Amino acid sequence: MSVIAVATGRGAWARLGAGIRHHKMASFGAGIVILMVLSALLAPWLAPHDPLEQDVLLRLASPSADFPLGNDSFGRDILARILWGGRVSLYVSTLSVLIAIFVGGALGILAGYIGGLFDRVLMAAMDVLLSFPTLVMGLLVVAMMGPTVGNLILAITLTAVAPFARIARAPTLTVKERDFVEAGRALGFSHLRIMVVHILPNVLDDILVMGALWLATAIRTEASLSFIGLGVRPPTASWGGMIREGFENILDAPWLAIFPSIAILVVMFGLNMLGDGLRDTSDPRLRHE
Amino acid sequence: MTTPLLDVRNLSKTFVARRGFMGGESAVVHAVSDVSFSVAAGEAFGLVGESGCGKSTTGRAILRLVEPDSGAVLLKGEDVLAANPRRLRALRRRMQIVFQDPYSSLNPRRTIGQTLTEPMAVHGLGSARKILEAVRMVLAEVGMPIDAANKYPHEFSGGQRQRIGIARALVLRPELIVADEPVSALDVSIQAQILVLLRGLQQRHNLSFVLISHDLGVVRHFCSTVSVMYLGRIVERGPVPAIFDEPLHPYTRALRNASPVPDPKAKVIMGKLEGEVASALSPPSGCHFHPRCPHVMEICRGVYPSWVQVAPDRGVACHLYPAGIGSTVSAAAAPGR
Amino acid sequence: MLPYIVKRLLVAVPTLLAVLTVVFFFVRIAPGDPAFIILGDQASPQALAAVRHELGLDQPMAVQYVDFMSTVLKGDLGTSLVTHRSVWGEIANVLPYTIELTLSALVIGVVIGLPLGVAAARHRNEALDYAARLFSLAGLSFPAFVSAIMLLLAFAIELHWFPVISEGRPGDPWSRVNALVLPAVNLGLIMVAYVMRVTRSSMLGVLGEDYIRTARSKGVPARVVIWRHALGNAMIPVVTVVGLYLGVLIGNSVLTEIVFNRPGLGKLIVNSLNQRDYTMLEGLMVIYAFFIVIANLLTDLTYGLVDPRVSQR
Amino acid sequence: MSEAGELPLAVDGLTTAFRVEGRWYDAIRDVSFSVARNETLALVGESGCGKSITALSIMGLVPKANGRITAGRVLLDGRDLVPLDETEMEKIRGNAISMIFQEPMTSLNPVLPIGFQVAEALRYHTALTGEAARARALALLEHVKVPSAARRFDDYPHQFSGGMRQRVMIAIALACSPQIILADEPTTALDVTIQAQVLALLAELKSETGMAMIFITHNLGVVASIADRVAVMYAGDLIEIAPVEELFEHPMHPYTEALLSSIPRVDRDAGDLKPIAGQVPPITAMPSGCRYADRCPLRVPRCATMPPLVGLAVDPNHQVRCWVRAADESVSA
Repeated sequence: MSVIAVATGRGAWARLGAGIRHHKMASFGAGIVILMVLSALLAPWLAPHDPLEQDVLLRLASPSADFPLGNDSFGRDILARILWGGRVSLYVSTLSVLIAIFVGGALGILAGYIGGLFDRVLMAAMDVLLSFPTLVMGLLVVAMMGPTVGNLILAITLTAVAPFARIARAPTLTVKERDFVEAGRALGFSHLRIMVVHILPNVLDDILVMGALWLATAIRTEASLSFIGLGVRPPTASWGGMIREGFENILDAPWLAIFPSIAILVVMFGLNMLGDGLRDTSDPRLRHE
Repeated sequence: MTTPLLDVRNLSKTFVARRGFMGGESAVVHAVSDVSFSVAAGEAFGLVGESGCGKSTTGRAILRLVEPDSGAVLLKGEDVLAANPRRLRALRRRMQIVFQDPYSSLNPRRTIGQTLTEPMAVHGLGSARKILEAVRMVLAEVGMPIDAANKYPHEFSGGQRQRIGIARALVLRPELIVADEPVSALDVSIQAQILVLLRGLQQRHNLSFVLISHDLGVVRHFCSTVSVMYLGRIVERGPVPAIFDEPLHPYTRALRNASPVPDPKAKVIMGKLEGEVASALSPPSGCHFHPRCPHVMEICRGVYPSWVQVAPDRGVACHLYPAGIGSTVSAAAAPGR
Repeated sequence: MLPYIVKRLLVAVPTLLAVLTVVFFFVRIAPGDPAFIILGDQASPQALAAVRHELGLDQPMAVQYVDFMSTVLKGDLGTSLVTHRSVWGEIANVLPYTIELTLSALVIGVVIGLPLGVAAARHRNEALDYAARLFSLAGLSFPAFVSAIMLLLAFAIELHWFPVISEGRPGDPWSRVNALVLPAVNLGLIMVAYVMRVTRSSMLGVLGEDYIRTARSKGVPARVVIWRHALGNAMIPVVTVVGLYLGVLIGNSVLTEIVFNRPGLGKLIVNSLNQRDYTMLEGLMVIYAFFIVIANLLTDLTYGLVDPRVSQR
Repeated sequence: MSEAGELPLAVDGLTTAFRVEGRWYDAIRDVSFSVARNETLALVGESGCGKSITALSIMGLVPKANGRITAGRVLLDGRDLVPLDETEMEKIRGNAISMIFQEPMTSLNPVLPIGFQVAEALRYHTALTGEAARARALALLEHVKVPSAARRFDDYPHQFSGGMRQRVMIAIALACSPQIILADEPTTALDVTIQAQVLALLAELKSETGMAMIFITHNLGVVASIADRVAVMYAGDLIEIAPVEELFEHPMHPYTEALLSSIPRVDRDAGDLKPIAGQVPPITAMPSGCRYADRCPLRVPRCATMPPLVGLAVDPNHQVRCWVRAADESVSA
């Protein structure tokens, strides 16, 4: 077996993985995120009660041994609803960020690589998209098209495409000026090959860091829309919706708002720590602490 | 006369410098104007000049990494500039480039092995085993150990990376290499290693080189023929010792005098050449060099001097050498050697 | 500088036109018939047609578009489908509330965030830096409505320091300021976090630059190196982030207005959404987009002030 | 070694360490030299040899986060600068000692007008303020031959060419008539014709003011043109120091010798270049003895210990740090 044959590309994932492991904050954040993902995935087994099961006798009941986080205004188990609500948050935000990474990343790399008029028109279009405040745009899409999970994903994706296009374009502009790209052209590589094999791996770090931070933004947007009343339709549990309901009963039962708030905060901290840590490890300027 | 390996004829390239977002004003930069030269098989041809003189653009235009506006680049008689994409791919196997900056010339995310196998795989040159064998050979040829293939560029020093960059250029077995300042980013002792390596490759494979450099010492050491460029044009061309020992063009002379020599008895003639290189955005009228020229005459301000062939292998574009000295020929028709 | 300003203004115009076009089509491709929504499902076809005619919805798309653009460009945003009052009038009633809220958040963010970021960079990896970074992490993590609820719970409901409904009484400037404090702090603290983190990282980059070493090599005192030589350059990315952040700030102001039950564009937009008040929504989107375009323009102009390379090309 | 009070600058046994992955390594060790008034000492060597670190150590600009001077003295008119705190160093920098850096493109602050940047040095070291500082700064810019300096006084660095920026840097360095100027590769980033102009300017200014100059470069051609004496560094050690003609005619250290024969020269026909095999060892794996030993053809067992810098019998001004060569020629080994 030749040494060349076993030479494998050290992918962005492996590199980021190594970075996370060496960075205390990043690994702590990653731990929280993994816990959140697990608890959402395992909600059906972890939740002690059915999240939709109502019990009038337990209306606004304070935490008890059987219902450790108390009950809401329909007597539903708050713990179960938080676990199930995490599923919605995670599903909506992950899917919309993935689509935005794919579409925005591709547009950004294309714009940066092709340059010229194409670049200017595309980026002007992105500027127009960015001219609508994120949340306002989300509000409008969901309100006009109807509060379904699909439309939520569409709304959040729409707000995220332009930022990802920008974040992918900037490093593309520098990478394409580097000599190895020109060497590729001199060696007869196709433009597609240069973009996918030579530029993409060099801009992926930036995109993934932004991805972690945007996952937090997406969860926040989803929760905000639910809080305003434009999230997933009740009775499906969502954190934003639970906080909205808690806010309406804030004087009688403050825990109604507090527990789902804590859930959001923990996840936000986890994702932001992960994203910050990734940024530290991928930014050569900050790498040598 | 046999066809030279590379024949560059009246190559010109202008860039449009845009200012501002919507491109309000724009200015035309004549990066390369009417450049002609030819390179024989196995010859090392030097292109020398200061930054912004158009030498790098010329080198890239030969490989069509920038599209020239006019002129012709013939590789063994086949026009590179007229080639369709398929032909161009085939032509690109025969000419390669080595870059100045050993850090930006290698993809930091690819192993040396990947970098070296990729060109052969893309051109469909043989089986995996054959490709592997070729990579092994080319690594040995540039003096790198075979286990380098498993490593990433950041694990190597500048000199080693430059060897890898040369290996990448060699892997398709080209006939011509454009070397753009191949040693100027390296330390003196490493420069010598790379120059000796390149010289060895040239002799072993009868490779032709277009060596682009601002360092007259490197050019004198490596090249047999040299062209001196100033603001996009060739101002003097000839065989190497002659050009540096008896420069004709005042600019070549100034360049020679300003080039430091490691000998305290031959100090740089300092500060003689006043003024700075004019901007290529607005080159001076007439001879571009006239504002700095110690021998400036009235005609220099208005008329760009025509090319004067002062000897069969030597020419100059300067009004100091009226057409009587040699036989005046147009730059296009001037034989390379 | 003047040609630069003119150039930026000229660039802003097509952006604004494109934004208006998006608004127009966005409202029209949304499913649901406005006439249907206004009159309810019991309405007769004649009544529906009358309303459609009144709204101009029976016209060809192109006519509607030209009509829309020309009225909007004249400054006319139409009449509300629900209240039948002028859209601009309704917006103008609450606009001052939103403007005072976002502006005070911006001021809090810059006035606290900038020096904090500089201090964190100067004392990198010391206690102050860690505290600042923790704070910025928190600011990034708190959804605006969660922090708003917590502030409300603590300072209005428990401590009674501030009113629960942050509107203020008309003709009583002090009550209006008092009502502004909690919402402004809520938005401002989040802004502080953003400004602080970008200032810190930008300063860290700049402090490694050659010209900082030059300044030190000529004996410029450390304090002057930081505030004149470093901050002047570090401001460039800060301006970018503040500019980009305005979109987030406006979104957060919507949430803040809802939690604090404060009049403003946020409450207006939520109400219009619930009532399907299309002309009002159109008007609000135009106003929002107009603000962002103006903000981008101001950002660009600030660039010109901060960086001579931008304005003097 | 140099115990002369009249010497504006003497460096004695200077050792500066840097931290790499938590461990401290000597980037330069036991560096000693001095420079006299109206003298240009060239500090020459390849990248990573410690010549810039020597300059930063003299200026007190070694980055505190990961570098420190661990031994030695920097004597300015007999006063040791190493123990001085930041405030005291601020009074000396740009005043008694000033420095010119390699990269004219990045060494000037892009958001401040050049005239201001020149006047700034005056503000903190002289009583000049406002108009007077401005007038003096303008005079300095004219002195270093910035064309139409008055008109361009309030222009920004990006509006100047590299050569002009380097002239501005020189004006800044000259502002307070320093006794010593440290020029760190000041012409490396410039074209040769511009390099010749800047070298001429520096030589002229030096003879005008009588200041001492330490000229750091990797280019032996430039050394030959501008230096009075030459100190050669390799991997953090100062290995040879001699008057310029002596060094080029009789290089003693095997490294100096090899370096001189590895330069492609424009004034000679292409002979065979003799490259030095191998590479400089990384700072984390330096031999404790002579750091050139690995690449040296003359290596003997004794090279495993660090050789002293000793004067040669034939010329006491010519010192070399080599067991083999010094044993051949020195007064006392």
